This record gives sequence, structure tokens and C-alpha cells, in this order.
Amino acid sequence: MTACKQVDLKTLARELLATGKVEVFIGYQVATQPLMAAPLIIHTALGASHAQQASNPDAERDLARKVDALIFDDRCEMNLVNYLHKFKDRKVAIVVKGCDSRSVVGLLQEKQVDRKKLIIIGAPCRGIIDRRQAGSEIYTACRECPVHNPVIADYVIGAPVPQPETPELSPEVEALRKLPAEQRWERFHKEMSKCILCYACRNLCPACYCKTCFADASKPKWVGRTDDPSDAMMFHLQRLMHLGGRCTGCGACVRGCPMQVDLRLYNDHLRSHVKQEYGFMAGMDEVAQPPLAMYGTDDCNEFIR
Amino acid sequence: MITLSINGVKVQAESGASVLGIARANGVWIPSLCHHDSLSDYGACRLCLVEIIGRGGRRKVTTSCTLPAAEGLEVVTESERLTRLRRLVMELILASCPQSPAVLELAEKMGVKSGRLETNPANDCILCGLCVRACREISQAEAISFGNRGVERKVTTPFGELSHRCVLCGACVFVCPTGSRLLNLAKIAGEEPRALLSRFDAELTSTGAISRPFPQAVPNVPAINPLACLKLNRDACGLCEKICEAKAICYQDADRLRKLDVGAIIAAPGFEPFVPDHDYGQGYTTNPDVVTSMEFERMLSASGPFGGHVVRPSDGRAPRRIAFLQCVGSRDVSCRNGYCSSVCCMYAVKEAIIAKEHQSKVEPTIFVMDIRAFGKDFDKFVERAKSEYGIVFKYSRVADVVRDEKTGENEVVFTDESGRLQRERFDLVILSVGLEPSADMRRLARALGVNMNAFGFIWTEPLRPLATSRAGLFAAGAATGPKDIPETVIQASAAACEAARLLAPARNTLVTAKTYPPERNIAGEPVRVGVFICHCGINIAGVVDVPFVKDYAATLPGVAYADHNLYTCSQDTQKLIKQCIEEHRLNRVVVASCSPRTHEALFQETMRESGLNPHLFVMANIRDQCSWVHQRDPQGATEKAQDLVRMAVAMARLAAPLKSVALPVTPTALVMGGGLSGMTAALAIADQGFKVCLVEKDKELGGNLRKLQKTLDGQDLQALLSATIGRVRNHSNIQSHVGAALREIKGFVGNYESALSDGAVFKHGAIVVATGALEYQPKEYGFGQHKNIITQLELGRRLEQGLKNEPSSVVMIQCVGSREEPRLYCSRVCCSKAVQNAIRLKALYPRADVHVLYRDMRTYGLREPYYADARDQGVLFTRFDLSARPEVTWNGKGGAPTVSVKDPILGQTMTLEPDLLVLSTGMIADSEANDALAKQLKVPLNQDGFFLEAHVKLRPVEFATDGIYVAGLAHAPKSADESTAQALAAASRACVLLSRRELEAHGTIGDVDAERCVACGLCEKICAFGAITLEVQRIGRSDRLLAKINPALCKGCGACSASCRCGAITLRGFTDEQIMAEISAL
Amino acid sequence: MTREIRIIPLTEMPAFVGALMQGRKVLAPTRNDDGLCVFAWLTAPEQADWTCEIPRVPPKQALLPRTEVLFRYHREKGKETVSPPPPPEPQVVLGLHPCDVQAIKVFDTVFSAEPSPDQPYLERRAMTTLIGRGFSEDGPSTPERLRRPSPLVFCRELGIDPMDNRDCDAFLVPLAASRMALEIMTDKGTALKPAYERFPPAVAEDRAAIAEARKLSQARITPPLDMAAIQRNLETIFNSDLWNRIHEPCVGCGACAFLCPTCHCFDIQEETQGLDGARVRVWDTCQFDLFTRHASGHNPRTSQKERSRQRIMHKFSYGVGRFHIPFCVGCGRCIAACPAHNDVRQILKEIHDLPRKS
Amino acid sequence: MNEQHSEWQPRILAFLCNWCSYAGADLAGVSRLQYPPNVRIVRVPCSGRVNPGYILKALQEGVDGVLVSGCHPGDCHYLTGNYHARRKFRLLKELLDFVGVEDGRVQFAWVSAAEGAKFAQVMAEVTEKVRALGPNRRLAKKIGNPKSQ
Repeated sequence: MTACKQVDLKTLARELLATGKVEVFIGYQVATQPLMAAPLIIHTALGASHAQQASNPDAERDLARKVDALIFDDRCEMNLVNYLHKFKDRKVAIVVKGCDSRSVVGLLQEKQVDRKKLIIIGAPCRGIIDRRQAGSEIYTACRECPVHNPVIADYVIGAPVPQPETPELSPEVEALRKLPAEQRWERFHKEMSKCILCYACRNLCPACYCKTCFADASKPKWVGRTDDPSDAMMFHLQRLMHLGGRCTGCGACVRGCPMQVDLRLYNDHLRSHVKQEYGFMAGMDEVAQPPLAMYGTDDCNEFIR
Repeated sequence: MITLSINGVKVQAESGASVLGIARANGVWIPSLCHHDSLSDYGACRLCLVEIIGRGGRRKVTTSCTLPAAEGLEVVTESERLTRLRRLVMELILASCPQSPAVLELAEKMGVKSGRLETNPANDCILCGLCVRACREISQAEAISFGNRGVERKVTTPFGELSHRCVLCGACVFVCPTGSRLLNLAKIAGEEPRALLSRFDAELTSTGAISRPFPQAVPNVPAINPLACLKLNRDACGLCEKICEAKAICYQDADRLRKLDVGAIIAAPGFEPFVPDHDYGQGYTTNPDVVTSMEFERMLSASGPFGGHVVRPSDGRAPRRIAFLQCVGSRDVSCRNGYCSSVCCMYAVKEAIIAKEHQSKVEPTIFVMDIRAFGKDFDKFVERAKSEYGIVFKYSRVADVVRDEKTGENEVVFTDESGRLQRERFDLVILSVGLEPSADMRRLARALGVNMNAFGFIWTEPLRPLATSRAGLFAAGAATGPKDIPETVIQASAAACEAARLLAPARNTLVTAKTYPPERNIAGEPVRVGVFICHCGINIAGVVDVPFVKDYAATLPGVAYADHNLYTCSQDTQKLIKQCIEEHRLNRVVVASCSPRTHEALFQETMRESGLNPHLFVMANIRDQCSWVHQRDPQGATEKAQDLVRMAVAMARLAAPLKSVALPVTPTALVMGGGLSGMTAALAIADQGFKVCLVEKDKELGGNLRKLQKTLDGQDLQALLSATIGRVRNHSNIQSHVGAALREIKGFVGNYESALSDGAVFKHGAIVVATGALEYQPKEYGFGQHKNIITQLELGRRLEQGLKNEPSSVVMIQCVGSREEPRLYCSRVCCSKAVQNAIRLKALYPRADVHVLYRDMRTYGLREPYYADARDQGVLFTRFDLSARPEVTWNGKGGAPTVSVKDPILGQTMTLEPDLLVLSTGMIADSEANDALAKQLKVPLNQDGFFLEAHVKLRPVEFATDGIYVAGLAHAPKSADESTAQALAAASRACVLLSRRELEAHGTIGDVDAERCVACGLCEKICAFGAITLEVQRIGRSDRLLAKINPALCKGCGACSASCRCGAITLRGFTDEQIMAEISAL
Repeated sequence: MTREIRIIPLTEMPAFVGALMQGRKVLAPTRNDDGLCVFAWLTAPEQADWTCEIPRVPPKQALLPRTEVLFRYHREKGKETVSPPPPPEPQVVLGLHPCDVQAIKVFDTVFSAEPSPDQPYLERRAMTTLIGRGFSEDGPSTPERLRRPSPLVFCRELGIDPMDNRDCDAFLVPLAASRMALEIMTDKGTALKPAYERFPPAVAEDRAAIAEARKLSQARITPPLDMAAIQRNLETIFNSDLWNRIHEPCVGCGACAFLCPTCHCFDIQEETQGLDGARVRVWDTCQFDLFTRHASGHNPRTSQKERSRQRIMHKFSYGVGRFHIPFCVGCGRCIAACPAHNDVRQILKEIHDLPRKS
Repeated sequence: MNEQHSEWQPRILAFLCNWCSYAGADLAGVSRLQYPPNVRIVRVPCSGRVNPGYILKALQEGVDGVLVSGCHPGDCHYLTGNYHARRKFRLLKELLDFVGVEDGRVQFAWVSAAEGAKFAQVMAEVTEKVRALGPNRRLAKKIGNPKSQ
């Protein structure tokens, strides 16, 4: 991350919205449930021009109230980058943690956001409280996160935080890799059997932005909707393939899953494969070529007869 | 046809046919040893006994092979009585022939064990007479017959003497049911038959009198060898004609003389590999473990005689140490081949690598004089061979290969670099044989009226490398001298270019176009599939139950009609298919027969003739994938055929008509670069009647050619330069833009629009990239710091005028800036240049010492004699290793440079003090300019910054992106004549495009669904042909960035579709839906 | 006539559940390997977990399975044969929170509505026995973790009493000294006699304790949300700006609907393999774009805004309008499961507080 | 179908590129090389055409094994299709291995147009390997087919 201005979140939001530099501000607010933050999406008054808005005291008060509700702390788990797809042609400011910032880079690489219309507010982060652990621990993904400070930002809120040493590969994945195939299958089957195909993982993932997901396509029909575990497997295996070399490991899919399916195991495995094989980390460098858009004549050939 | 009953089952048969044959055809097994489908029967072995039920139920036993079928005949093939009788017969046969595996197998199947009778182990003939019948009926030789009587009866020649009537055809041996040892051609004819050897397999395998020349022959049909055929030579046999159900055999076909009126002739008769004879030494004719590289090539091939396993011919064991001996029949005046064969070094390295890949324990050593890896990127390949595969190169001359008959080991005797005689043992020795003019080259040259060179290759003009001594007659390829594949391909295109120059006015004058009925619009029609299942004579029906598959096909959803045909590809069936399409309103057709690779086009033609889009046709391959490969499993093959037909029908139901798109072509070429290549290409294109826009970045034309004086063979390059510039300037079709650069380019194949920096804007259809390269400016060896250290180019220039002072000593250092990091490539021309200047020096100053310090002298091809000449003139050549490169120093300001280098023969450092130190500097790519142009044209560069062609061997002058071609130094370092050839080749390829009024984009292309595309750009990156770009497009009322596929550039590989996460791209003709339907149908 | 009540010590519950499992499938709250409460089909009596309040997965799968084969077919030689699925087996849903019981009432209302009552549902329903369970924060035997009910459950605001035993065939009430009282409510309940007859009947003290707990629970019912006002407001705000705001954080997944005990939308799909196939009914949700997309490609609910609105409208307006019953029971599952932390209570409050347009 | 039943025959689907491997299959046919009849071939233009989803779908549809075969590296008719395919398949293989799908359910081969013998050998080996694994139960969907339930 290049050095950029350290600012106060609310002051910045107020200014960006007031000057019309952005039309939409995406940040966090306190959620109705304990230990949680919910997204807060603030608009300059819809459809109203800047001048009109200033003349509308109601709207102004509403805006001020919302800006005041903005927070950033260790409850802010959601990866807000996913919301950028909703405001594609608008001028947007967004609060991103280190992990989330990689999603922004990914989207820039895939031409899904217009950098000129985007203001990135970096939020250095020491990790998010794992609410399932009753607030005593940060999420595993955060413990293993290699980018506590955003990799791209126009402004930052707060000083950079120290980057702890992180394992090359999650110990849990490493342990799973060592198990015999039979037991790996049992684990996979167990995870997949939990899935209810609500697609929260997909809908929360910033890298999942197809207009029509293969899972929703009917010609041809790739994925069924039954409770036969093979349907969940087809969905997740194909989605994992689509995320190969693209998943930044933000953990949105795992945190958002209502059934606590541990997709991280599989995404982590592929991510470490891609890093090991092609030296590539998704979302770190906007101009880097994604590994699946390229090939090497000396790529591994051992698995082919 | 009559009807008879076999075991109570009514079967139809030809009247008079043998009951044995009918039973077998109907799946009823009857034992027999003396029957052969191609020979008459006479009931010799008595095993095929059956019962006939006569009037009143009386049963009569008879041999079925001699029993003619008759109306109402009732035959029983299994009964207690028959079993008893047959067993008895078998017991007798077994007693007379106790050891034949075939007989023992049959006996076991019949439940007969030997025992009761006395046996004669020496005998293995059951006197069935098949051999006698074969000799009479097939060979019509009557060399053998039965002799003697009773227990003395045997098969023999008349009077037991050697027969002069035997033709050594071996039919007797082939048909013998017991594989009798008594049947010995040596005893019949007095000589052993010689196998017909397969030329393709380097005579390592034998072949038949009818065979396919090689697996990928075009056309891929068998041919009769007229030298071996009994029918053609003796009017005997004729078996093939009887067996071929397609009636394809025609003995009357013979060579015919035809007269053609042509405007130009291209001779490309190729070469022959050198055959080391007995006098050549190295034991090829006597030592089984010395093989030629051609033989080794076949041995390595997965489709070769050993299935790709490397084995020693002498004992069939896997060799560990293998030696390649280079320059066999090359660079060797003793066999009058004083030239270098150019390709042997690289193929030896390739063969060594493949051998190593097949068997990692193999340790290859290559004995070389020089490693001549002068081609594009060849040195990298050699380096990989050394570092990754551990292949050892030994600089040496091999004297002989000596075989130790006891151990089977072979000793390679050679002199090493220091001149000492050495010996090393190897399991297998490969002679890297060179290239020679073909044996009848002299006859051909005489017939054509063209001159040959000293080595018997066709002579061509030094600076017009395709032109022979006779106008209008061109020669290409290895016929004019040894060449690697890319050079050959370049020459072929270049020769076509030279011919096309002459023929351009006659273009399109002898063409007739075929017309088709208008295409039926099937939109809205319910799917009606017609399925035609082919018997292919017995090729399919002999294994697959075709009528059953046909009945099955009729029940499949969407199938409106199903039929089976003897030959679905026959003309009659095409008519029938057309009728069926008409009658049954079919709108999809499935043919289940052979490979779409060979027959799809034929059926698609039928579709078009019936007014249906050819893409509404799908094939199921039930021959190559079923009957031919599952001959022993008719049920499995039939089930598989059902599945394949079901999958094909599922595919066909979703088939949609595909339209091809016609795009206009602007008949103008843009040639980038005004050097020798650019100008040559421009002239060649302009001469064919097309406009050319020639763009040169410098203020004047000529490029690197301006710096060159003479070629190795003394041709005046400056004369060539001025002549060429003159022609370019005066050519009405060429517009030159000097001092100009390409500012912007838009469009695609056939339809470009370019803007130049001088303001010119024009449309064009093709682009030739001939932007040249730069001379390397060395930093090594004190260049630029001492006035007596100059480059080879500078020396050439000075020699033209004569040196100011007579030198007493000149040292040349080769490979300056080439063949080492960061430029791990050979600049190809420097060795020849050094030899040229050295000879010139020696001619001007005979007393001067001329020393060339080199790593490998790469005077390839016909340049080699000049290297020999230089040595004869007293030029001294000293090899150095990259690890011990020469060192250059000098004292103070005025001192002469001192060169010290290790002399490999003396093993000591040698110090030279030349008057002139000449550095042979290589060529480098103009990386910056190339990079910029490559980005503009969206074509790739290799890692050294040279333009990367579509295929390094087979498509050396074109890019993967259609419409863009490359020539000259922009592609890789090369000599002036090679640049000329490549320029002509590029022009030729460009003219193929420009001569079309329009391009037809085929139907099987990618298709973007705007509703799904998110413009992530993955497809654009993956497409190898530059066919996909992201463009803002109007969709409904909004402008959106979307992937766009250019139908003219798309090749239909579908990589984009398989990579598109959003499913926004599909490949017409192979849509996701179609492929998934096939998967689901299984 | 006094209702039959039996007293089952918690330690004896596995025996009771085991007896229920004789000849019946039993769906009950369980904890999965992740410690998450879910309704699941028991394979062993010990799996039933009495520390669960509102399991993440609702009990609706008992009556509307996630995947239900309607019939199977087979194609051969161009002809199809169709075979019906096996008839439903007797089943017990155990440990239902009264709001889940209310949800089943919603199901019953919808699936039996004329003119097209849903036969597969009704057949399955007829074979189903419901055993509810009361939750009382005041009961002396209430485990510590259930003393403070989930802050997300708001059934009392909708007028549903977590001690309400109506519409159940039997009902469990926690009692002091680690015991459960089993109230037998209906004939279906009585039919469970072989399972409960070995347990002692309740004595007067027990009955008094139950009555006391009910009374305390009744007293805790907060003034119910003014559902009528909400419905009235909803009728006027179809085109309101409010929806623009509400849908924005929503990511459009189906978690809320799939885990909602009253959501009952389904899709019919073909599952084929070679020549065999089945027509199946699977859960679907109005939150998916595909739910309303026509074959032509046209979609009347183009964006998440329309889809979010549909969900609120259906729950609080359309259901009430047609069946006089809200399609929300206040279980709070959607709040817990929402990955964007949307809270339906807040939305209801906003709608409720809208200034009335005259 | 039944594993214990000796009659169980694996059903294998092969995606062959038109230019090399399909031609290799043709050559095996022309050469009459015999191999087991368990493999059904889908012809695709290029191994790069094969969407990993096809492979997964085939397994879900209940085939016992999948083979993808294309031109040797460097020989692709479409220049780079097989290179891109190789990366994708590598990823798929990594994933399938990790989730515990048996090694050998999905196999890959390069077979050239000249390698009829290799094609036949690959057919035999793939069939044997899949046969040794037994029926595909892991990814196969059961609901559509009463027999597999």
C-alpha cells in the first residue's frame, strides 16, 4: 500500500457525501445482534441533485444521522466489496479491510469496477471477533490472514497495524491433506450434506458476479436443487473451480453460511496450490496475470499419461 | 435364396453354399481343420460331421463343408452320435499330429485327450491338403501336391526335388492349420522367402503385398505393391478381389502418361538419407547394434515396430549407454559429401531426449565435431538436453565401432580433442546419417533441363534461392541442399510465390463453382432425426448387430426414421438419404458408420444437396470405435454402438443450422520494414497485382543490407540492393513511406485500416512484418576501447577497399554476445561471415596468420566447403569453451591487443598478438520497436524479442492471428538468401488471402451471449488467435462493454467457452447443451 | 375431563424417544457436529437434544421435504411407465416450539386451501403427530441457557405464547427436578400410549406448577405488534422509497426463506438419469431471480428490491389478506441466519411507524 | 448395478480432441488394435473445449470414469488449447484429490494421431484402473435412478 492520508471515518464520509464526490458510501453500522456490525449504505438523496438536497432539511438530517452511525471496529466482518456490483455506474466510497481490499484488486483486474468512480477507504484490521466463539477469539481466517493492512486505498482510517507471521497453509487444511482419501471424502460429504443450496456463499462472494450463475442456468442445467448431496457437491466443486486462482480468502462465504459449511478448507487448498504452483496470490497486484488466463509450456505434466 | 434348417432354426442361404459356412455365419460352431474361406472344400479332416434328417426321420452323417445347401434341408450339428464320431476323428488326428498347439487346443475344446493310440511326435501334418489347394488355387503354382500312398502319404514336390514352380509366396505356410514344420519353403524352392520390408518403418518390419504405406497416408487406403503381387506378376491368386466387398480392387490400374499444360514448374523431390555401406566402416552392415538415425527414429516412435520402447536389435534388451555418431555421410569428402547436412545435430539431440524420456536409465552420448544448433531457439534446446537430461556431448572424430561378439558390447574408437585415441563401450550405436540428393535426381534434372551443383543437388541462383537455371522452373526444399523443416516449408511457400508471379494473370480462370439448392428453413419444425446405420460390408456388421441397433435407434426420442445400409457412404445410399430426407421431412441426420474425420464432409455434402444445413448432421463412429476394436466381444460392441447412436441422436436433436459469414477482403498489403525482406515481399505481392504500402522507419530503404558487401559465395549484395530499391521505387503497385512508423491500426484479417506517422491512412487486408534486427554492439573483449578491435561487419567493409597496412596476424573471436546469457541463441551468420573474411584475408595477404577462435563452427549446409577451403588456405581454427573464453588485454595506449586462449590440443594457454582483433558479433532484436509493434498487432515475441511465429516448424512465416505474416531478421537471425526466401514465403501466404474476394468464416465459431457476459476479459486473454476483444456494444438502449468474437479470426477451438465462468460463450456446433446432452444420454 | 399428563424424568427421555421411534420416523432438535441446533431425523434416541430452543433448521422438512419425489418414470423402446412414490410412513415431530406449531398451522391453511388442496402434503400431514414443547424462562427446571430466551425470538410480539399447547397432539412442559410433563392433547396423542404409559401420571402439585408456568408466560406477552396497522400500511406503500432502502443490504440469498418455518414455495424439477427419471418437488424461494423468471426470459421481479418487497408483503399482507393469519411466527431464524444482518423486526417497526397517509 | 456381481462393467466417458486423440482412436481402429469396450467417446474440437463442469457432470450422471485426451503439449491444432486445458485440469485434479474422489476416476492423456497403439493401451489401462476402483458412488446422483438408491 502506498502511503496515503490517514483520516477520520465520519469526517471523511461527511465530506465525500456533502461535496458530491461520491453518491454512495458503503460502510458499517452496529447490528441489532450483539457482536455484530451490519452494512450501512448511505446515499446522497436519490435522484435529487446536490443543491436540492441541501435545501431539504429532512434529507440532510437523515444523512447526518446515518453518517453518525458509521463505525469501524473488530465487529465489522462483512466484505462490503460485494456491494460494489450493486452500484456499478455510480460514484462510490467503500470501507475495506486488508482482506477486502484484495477483492477490490480482483475486481479491478477483471474490469468489474471503474477505479475512477471508486474511492477506497482502507481500514487496517487486527482481525474480526468470531461471534461463534462468544467473542473471545478472532476468526481463523483472520489469524491466518497475510494482509492486515489494505493493499490498495485512497484514504486510511487508523494507523497501519503490525502484520503477524502467518502460516503458509492453514494447519487445518494441512492436517486434512495428510488424511487418507477415504477420510477426506467423509469430511467433504459431511460439509456438503449440511448445505441447503441457499447460495449465501455465492451471493456474498465479491468474485461471484456472473449475471446468470451456472447454478441458475437451465440450458444446460449444471446443478440440481435436490437434497441429494451430489447436487451441493456439483455446485460447490464448480464454484471452487471458478474461484481457482481468484479467491482471496476473505472468508465471507464461511462467515455468511447459515449452515456453517466450511468452504474455507477447499478454497484454502486451491489457493495454496495456485500460490505454490504459479507463485500467484489473487488480489495483490492489479496488473498481474491470473494463472488461469495463462499457461506455461513447462507446467506440471505428471498427472497426464 | 433357399431356406434350410440348422438345429431346427430356419436360416436363409444361397443355394449350393457350403453348410459349414452357413452354420458359422449364423453363429453355430462346428469343428473343422481343413476349411478355409478362400479355398475349395473337400472334406479332408472329417471333423465337421453333421447329421441330415432325411425322409422319415432317418439321420445320415456327412461332412458339412462339402454339403451343399438345398431348399428344406434339415441339418443337426450337435448330437451324441456326432460328438462320439468327431471325438474319434480327433483322436486319430491327435495321434498323427500330437504336438501342434492349434490341434491340441481344438482337441481340448472337443473334450479329447490323447492316449489310446500310438503317436508320432515327428509328424505335425494332418494331410488336410489346404497347402496343396492354396498352391493350386491361390498361387496357381502347383509346386506341391500329395505324394505316395497310405501311411507314406505326404505333401511334397514332384519327385521330391526342388521346385522351380514355387513362387515363394508362402500361401501354403499361411493356411496350414497345424503350423507344420514339415512345410519348409527352403525344401520346396531351395531358398528362403524374403520378407517385404516396410520402407516407412526403416525396413525394421515387414509388410504385405497390399498395405497402407503408413498410418497417416493421404489417401489412407491400401495399395498393391506391383513388384510383389501374384496377380499382376503371374495372373495367380486374385484373392483380394474376391474378398473385397466394396469391389475396390482393380488390377488394370497402371501408370499412365499424362500431358499437362502449365505455366510454371516447381521441383521438390526431396532427399534420401545416406546409407552407410560396407566400405563406410563403423560396422553398420555387420553389427546389429549399429543402427541409423532413421531406424532409431522408428524405434522411438510409439507407432513404430517396438511401440516406442528402445531396444537393442541384437538381443531385444533395453540399452543403457547409447552413442550417437554425428556427420555420418556429411562433412566427409571420402563419400563425396563435403557439405553439412544441417539437421543431424538437432535430430540427434531430439532422439537422445526422447530415448531418455522413454527410458530414464538411458545414457546418451553424442559424438560431434561441432554442435550445429543454428536454428531459431535451437541452442536453448541443446542446453536443456545437457542440463535437464544429462546428455553428454563429446567433441571428437570417431574412427570405428568395434563389436565384442562375446559380450555384445560395442566399442566406439575415437580421437578426443587433444588428439588422443580413446575407446568407450556402448550398448547401442546410432549413426546420424546425413541427407543426400535422391537417387534419380540426375534423371529428373536432365528431364527438367536444370543444372545441378557439385553435390548433385539442384542448383539455384544464390540470391534467388528458388530459381533454377531454367526460367519458370523453381526448386524447393532439400532438393537444393540440406534443410530443416521450417526452411523447407519457407521454400515451398516461396516457390509457390515465384510461380504465382508468373501465373497471376490467369488466377481464377479454370474454376467451376458447384451450386446447391436453397437451404430449407427448419425453424419451428419439430425435430425429426433420420438415423442411417452402416454395415460397412462386414466391417461393422461382422461384429455389431446392425439390424438390432437400427431397431433400437428407431425407438429413440426424436427419431423419425431409421435404416441400415450395406455401405452408407456409397453413391446409391446418398441418393437414398436424399429421398428419405424428402419423404420423411427429416431435419437432422445421424450416420452411424466410421470416422467423421474421413467421412463427415461427404455426408454434409449430401445434406447440402438436399437443402439442409450441413451442421444438422452428426456421426457416430461404430466402426473404428466398435467393430474394429472389439472384434472378440460382439455383445459389448453392439451395446457400445447403441450408446454411441443414442449420444449422437441426443447431440443431433440440439443441432442448429450454422451460417457461414462472408467478409470482404481489401486486396492491399502493409509491409512493415524496407530492408531486403520487406522489399522482396513487397515486390512479390505487387508483382501478383496487389497494392502494397511499404513502411520503413529509416529515411532510406535498404535496412541491414546497406551494411553488407558480399556473400560467402561472392555475390555482390550492393548490386542487389540498388536493383531492388530501383524496382520498388518504380513499381506502380508499391507506395513507399520512408521515415514513417505505424501510428494506429484497426480491424482484422482482410479488413485493416492503418494510420502512419506521416499522416497516410489506408485500408489493407494483410500485414507482413519485416522490421529486421540490429547488430549487437559488444561490450566484451575491449571493443570500443582499442582501435584495432573491430567487428566482422567492419572488417568486411574494410576488405572491400583493402586494408591500409598488410596485417601479419588477425584473430577472430566468434559468438560475441551470442549463445550465452542473456542471449542464449545463435546468430547463425557469424561463422560463415568469419570464414568468408578469413578466406578473403588469406587471398589478399597470404602471409598473414589468421586465427579463428570459435565454440562450434556452424557453416551449415552448402557453406561447409568454404570452411574446408579456409582450413586449406591455412586459416587456423581453435575451439574454446564458454568456461574458458579468450582473454583480451593490451599494454598502455599503443600496444597491440593480446589474446590468450587455451589450446585444447596442447592443453596449454596460447597467446596471440594480432594486428586486428575481429569480433563476430551477433544480431539482436530491436526489442523496444518489436514490443511496440507486437502490442499494436497483438502478436507474440519470443523471449529474445524476436517475433514468434504460429508454429516453429510448420508455420514459419505466419502468426497465429490470421492475416499477419513475418519474414527476415524480425523472425530470427538469418542470411540474405534465407531472408529472401522467407520474404517470398510471407508474400505467398499473404497473396493467398489477398487473392480472395471474400473470406468465408466457418460456422463453428464462438458466440457471446450479451445477457450473460460480464466483460471480465478472461476469454480475451485465453484466445490464441486474437479473435476476442472487449468492445462497447449497444444492447437494447444501453452501451455495455462486452466480449466480441471476430468470426473471421475465430478458429472454433472453444477454449474461451470452456473458461467462461458465466457461460456467456458457447461454441456453435459444440454447445454446452449439446455436449451435456451427450453426457446425459450415456 | 382432566387432561392426561405423564411425568418423564429427563434421564428417561431417551427411553420415551426410543419408544416413539418404534414404527415411526422421529424428527427432533439435535446438535450437529458443529454444535449447531437443527431439526433432524433421529437415528438414535439420545440424539434428541433438550437444550435447543429454536433449531436453525426448522421442522418443516417433516411435511414439506427439501426434496420430494412425486412420481418416477422409466422409458424403454419408446414407451414410458410411471410409478408413484411409496406412501408416507407414520412420523412424529418432537420438541416443537409453539411458534413452529403455529408455522405448521400456516402450512395446513395454505396446503388445504381450495380449490387445489395439496394431496402429497395432506397425506403426509395425516401421518404426522406433533409433540410441542413449552419454553418458560420462569420454570424452575428450565436449563440455565434457556432461562434467557434468544433475543432474536419475537413470537410474543406476534401474540404467540411459548407455553401454548394448542394445535399439538402432545406437549412437553419442563418441570422442576429435571422432569418433563407430557400433556396428551388429542387422539393422535393418545395413540402414543405405548410409549408413555410406563411413566407416572402427574400429581396435583405438578399440575399446579404447569398452570403457574403458563400464567407467568401469559403475563410476559408484550403488547402484540399492531399487525392490522402493518397490513394497512403495507397496502399503501407498494411503490414507496422504503423498499429501495430495505433491499440494499440484502444479498439475495435464500437463507431466510429456506430456514423460515412458514416459507413453503417450491419448484418442480425433472431428475433424469439415462432412461430413468423422477419428477421432484424442491424448496424454492421468492428471493431468487429464477423464481419468477419466465421461459421467455422476462422477469416481473427484476431486482432484489421487488424480491425483498415480495417477501415482506407475502408474510404480512397477502397471507393476512387471504388466510387471516400472518406468515411470520416470530421465531427469529431469518435474523440469525441473515449474512447481511438484516432484521425483520426493524423493517416491521419502520412499516408500523410510517406516517399514515390520509 | 452391483459391485459384487462379477458382471459389473465400468462405464467410462472419454472426451477426445478431434485432431489428435480422436484420430489416434481412428488409427487404433484401422490397425484393429483390440481394447475393452467400456469407453464411450465424445468428440470435441480441442481438449481446451472441455469445461471441467462436463467432467463433474458426467460423474454426477453416474459414469464410473472420465478420460480427457488431447494433443501432446506443443502439438495443439489450436496452438495453446491443451496448455490452457492442462492448467484447468490440474486445478480440477487437485480439487478432486483433496475432497477425496478416488485417484483414477478422472484421468488425462495426451495421444497423438500417430499413437493408435498408445490409444488402445490407454483405453485398456483406464478401464482397468476404473474397474479396480469399482462403481462410482461418491459423486453419482442417486435421486433420478431408483436402482442406484
